[in-house]
Amino acid sequence: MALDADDLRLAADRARDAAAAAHDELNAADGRLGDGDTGVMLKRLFAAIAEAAPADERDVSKLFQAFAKACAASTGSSLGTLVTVAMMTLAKATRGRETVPVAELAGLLAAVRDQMMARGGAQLGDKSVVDALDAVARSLDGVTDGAAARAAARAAAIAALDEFRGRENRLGRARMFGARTKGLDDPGMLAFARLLDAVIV
Amino acid sequence: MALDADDLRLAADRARDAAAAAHDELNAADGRLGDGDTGVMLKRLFAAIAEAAPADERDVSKLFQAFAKACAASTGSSLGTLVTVAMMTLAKATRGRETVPVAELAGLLAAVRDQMMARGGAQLGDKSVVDALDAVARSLDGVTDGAAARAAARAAAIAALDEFRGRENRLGRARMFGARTKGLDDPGMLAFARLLDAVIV
Amino acid sequence: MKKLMNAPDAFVDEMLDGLVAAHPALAREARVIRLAAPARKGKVGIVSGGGSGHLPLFTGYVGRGLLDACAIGDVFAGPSVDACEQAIRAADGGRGVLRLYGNYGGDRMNFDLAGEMVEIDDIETTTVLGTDDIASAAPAESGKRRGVAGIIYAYKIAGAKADAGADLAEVTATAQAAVDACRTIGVALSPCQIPGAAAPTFAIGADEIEMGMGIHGEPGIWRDKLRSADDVADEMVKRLLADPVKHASDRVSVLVNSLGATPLEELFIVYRRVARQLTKNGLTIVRPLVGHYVTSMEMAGLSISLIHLDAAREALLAAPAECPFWRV
Amino acid sequence: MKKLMNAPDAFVDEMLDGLVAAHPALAREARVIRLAAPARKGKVGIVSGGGSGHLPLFTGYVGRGLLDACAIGDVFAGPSVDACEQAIRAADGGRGVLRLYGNYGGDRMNFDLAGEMVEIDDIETTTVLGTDDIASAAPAESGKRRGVAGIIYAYKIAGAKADAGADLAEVTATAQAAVDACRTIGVALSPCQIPGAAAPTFAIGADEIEMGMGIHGEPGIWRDKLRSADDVADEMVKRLLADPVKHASDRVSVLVNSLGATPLEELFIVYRRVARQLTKNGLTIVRPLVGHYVTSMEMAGLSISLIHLDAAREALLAAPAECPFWRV
Ligand SMILES: Nc1ncnc2c1ncn2[C@@H]1O[C@H](COP(=O)(O)OP(=O)(O)O)[C@@H](O)[C@H]1O
Ligand SMILES: Nc1ncnc2c1ncn2[C@@H]1O[C@H](COP(=O)(O)OP(=O)(O)O)[C@@H](O)[C@H]1O
Ligand SMILES: [Mg+2]
Ligand SMILES: [Mg+2]
Ligand SMILES: [Mg+2]
Ligand SMILES: [Mg+2]
Repeated sequence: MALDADDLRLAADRARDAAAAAHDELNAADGRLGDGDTGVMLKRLFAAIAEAAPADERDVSKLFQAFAKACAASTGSSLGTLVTVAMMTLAKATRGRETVPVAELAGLLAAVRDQMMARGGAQLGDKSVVDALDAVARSLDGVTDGAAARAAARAAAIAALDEFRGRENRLGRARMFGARTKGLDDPGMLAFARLLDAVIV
Repeated sequence: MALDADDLRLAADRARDAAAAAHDELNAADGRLGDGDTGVMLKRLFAAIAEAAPADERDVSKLFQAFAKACAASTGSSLGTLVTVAMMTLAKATRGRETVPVAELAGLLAAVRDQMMARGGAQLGDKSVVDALDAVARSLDGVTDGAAARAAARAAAIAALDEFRGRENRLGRARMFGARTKGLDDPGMLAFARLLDAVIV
Repeated sequence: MKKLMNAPDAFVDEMLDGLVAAHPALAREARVIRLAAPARKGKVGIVSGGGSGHLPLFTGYVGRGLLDACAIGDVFAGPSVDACEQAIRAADGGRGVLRLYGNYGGDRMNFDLAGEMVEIDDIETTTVLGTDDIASAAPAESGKRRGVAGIIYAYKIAGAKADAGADLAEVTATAQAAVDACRTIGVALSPCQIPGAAAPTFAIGADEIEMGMGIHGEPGIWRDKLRSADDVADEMVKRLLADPVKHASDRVSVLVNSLGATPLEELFIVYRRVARQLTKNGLTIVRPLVGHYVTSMEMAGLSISLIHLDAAREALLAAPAECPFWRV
Repeated sequence: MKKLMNAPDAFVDEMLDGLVAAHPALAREARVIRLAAPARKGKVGIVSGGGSGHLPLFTGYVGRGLLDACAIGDVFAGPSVDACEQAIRAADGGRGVLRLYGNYGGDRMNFDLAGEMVEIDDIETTTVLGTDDIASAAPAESGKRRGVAGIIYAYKIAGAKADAGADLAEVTATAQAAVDACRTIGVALSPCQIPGAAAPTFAIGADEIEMGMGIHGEPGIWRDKLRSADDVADEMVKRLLADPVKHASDRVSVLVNSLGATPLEELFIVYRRVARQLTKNGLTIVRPLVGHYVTSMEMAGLSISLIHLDAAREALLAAPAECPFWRV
């Protein structure tokens, strides 16, 4: 099983719709321990990404490049920039390719996670989108089948939310809220779960 | 019957107490058609006046001069400045005198009224403190007895309030409120009535 | 409406202490703020004054090429006669003093009385009243209009004239012409509160705006649901342009002024539209001003002032001047 | 919380249009504000940037002797990578560009990415992060502190250094030293609202104050009943002086800054007390600043910034500079 450019375009459309649908939920989650803009930012960002997808392009890397370009132009929030980093990382890792086998997803997501950590300075366990990515990347290790990958990824994202909910945020604005963040979902992790869920339908 | 310096000192103390007692009522009245400060201003002003009364002075004019000086130093509101004008007028009109016969009160108040009109530009009928003064000055015309003067003045101040309550303010800030001032006492007229009532006990 | 203050009665005096502490070019004498340097001999003096609560007005405009001294009252109350007198004396450089202040009853009486008191010492004084608020009276009764933010144009223009050595009559005529050429209208979105007062100066619904409201909460022209910035700006510009001006010009300056809580962001959104509309009407904008120039403490809202410029006024507006809150 | 605005999505762009319309010395390119005049050849460039909603910060400090260009994001959101890159390119005069901005995660990633992108064209860049907010992390973790109002001292001091012809390393070291010498603490009395948001950025009781709250409503040190201005000022000064500074000096500048709705009157009441306390502690105040320098739209509250000055910094602070909201 492998993903191609059409899969990516479809995923971009679905991500756009999912971000719009999750707008209020994510704003509210961010409002509890941040500045309440995760939803509005992601809605705008994924609309820009979907809009930017070149219709006839077959090169997967070129699609990711277009996504990265759209991100770089249209967001400045922390999470938005991490999406930019993700797109740039994926563009570099898929140069010249028209398909991406499912078996490579674990490695790609791990590369994204590492780049995000390098850029944003987060550690594993800080309770951020990086922890969600890490969980999903690890869940895909050795998985080659599409349906199995979908199930594993979905389960991992939910499990990560459950695992981290009771912990303290140790990053960014949320860090300032200290113990008050216990019991709350990190908005970035939540956003990742919601988008993943839509993208891999 | 005549008034002397001791009467004036006593009047100043009573005015101070009356202004303090009427603080809330006057602020509220001014709040309906002005900036709500008549009470706070008069309380401060009459405290300054009472404070300024020279203890051993017998010359009535000198007392009024001291009052005028205290006013000039301590207020800048319209009504406060009209009090300053009143004190200056009275000081000029009583120069060198140790007593002021009741029979002269009508003329003195009329002079005060005229000076206020000249300074402040109010017309009779504009519904301001000038109308209250006018009514009281006229009520004292030909009155020589202290008790009679007290009764006449008190009745005139109340009658003026009653007469003007239903009319429109045509002066200062209150003018802007137009027909909405119908049914409301003018704060300056009300203040005059309250102070008069206390001063002539 | 919370305030960072100590005793309400100390509000004005502590504020003035802070003002002169932060701005050593200014000096304080009781309720007068004047240039720390003595009055310039041979220069016509200009004084202004009014109630506190409008910073940078009034005291913030004492400076070279602007005001020489300022008499200041309690919050929203006129300056005392004594303060007015002191200010005039402080500003006197031997060639007379212009009293240039807003058209409010108490202020007028106080400055008039003060003028009489300095006559004894042969200090000649003249008066020009700011009457720029078009919402406060019809054009036929423009003499009854209140003075609001537009008065700072008169400060600047008359100040430059005095700085250039003009005599009292010339400075007075220049100030009067500046006032005559200037129109202001304001909108209010929320009230302010006088320190120590039990309640705000007025009540307004959470979704309402009042067109033409005065800077002390004097009632305006209409009150309605909040509209878009463009709609509000359009109506304000329309009203300003519809008000007759004797010597209208196609060169104007415009001041978009926050009443306090309205932030610069919103002022610029409004300015953008105002500039477009003025340009559309064939007017050229010279030296626009956008910011907090005349406020009512924490009131939300803004005012727009428009002044028509002839060549002389334009040059005077451009002349060097310097005070804590305005520098040219 | 009412706003005079049009569509919330247009808030920033319309604001920027108004800014450059009112200030012709500034020019706009998408989400970059830069000097209208081209970058001065041979001068080290200085760029800053961050979210909108803090005017005069950031874009209002573009000017001679200050910033060369500024990347600006949506309200309270960082500038995009593209904007950061554009700003760096606009500021480049061939001798490298200092990125001088507040320590916020998103901004850092974006400016870093942008720096990598301009490397291709051999534009050398360095970074100095504003970290003056002492309430945002303990002294031991001062590198985690947010940048708030004190950054304008770094703008002014580094800007003067660059203006004087210093090279990138010198300008960078000067900026870093200015940041290291500067401490800020703020108090919040009321929140602001992001355009289009359903609710204010935080809730606070009608009689409450929060010590140490951040300019986006980040939680502070304590929240309690409102206290007197003197008490609040005393605690703020005490906290500022208790925070260790490497090269402390007995000459300081101090900025008493309104977060938006807090009027100048209250700033001066607080400044009066701050000046007294600093003097009591043996410090001499140089060039104090009191006003709206770094805001959060209509938020009520204020911040106090203290910068220790050595002779070099004091001279750089006094050097001529000019932008729409600050002129020396
Ligand atoms: N440095 C970082 N590293 C990893 N994840 C981060 C970082 N900063 C923020 N995030 C993620 O972004 C989310 C917040 O996103 P968003 O609200 O869009 O950003 P902002 O804080 O700029 O408003 C957080 O919940 C967290 O998961
Ligand atoms: N020009 C004037 N002539 C006569 N009376 C006046 C004038 N201006 C004000 N008043 C009187 O003063 C009262 C208001 O007093 P006050 O609230 O102290 O003044 P301010 O309007 O300055 O706040 C009015 O009710 C009116 O009676
Ligand atoms: Mg957020
Ligand atoms: Mg009143
Ligand atoms: Mg008053
Ligand atoms: Mg944000």
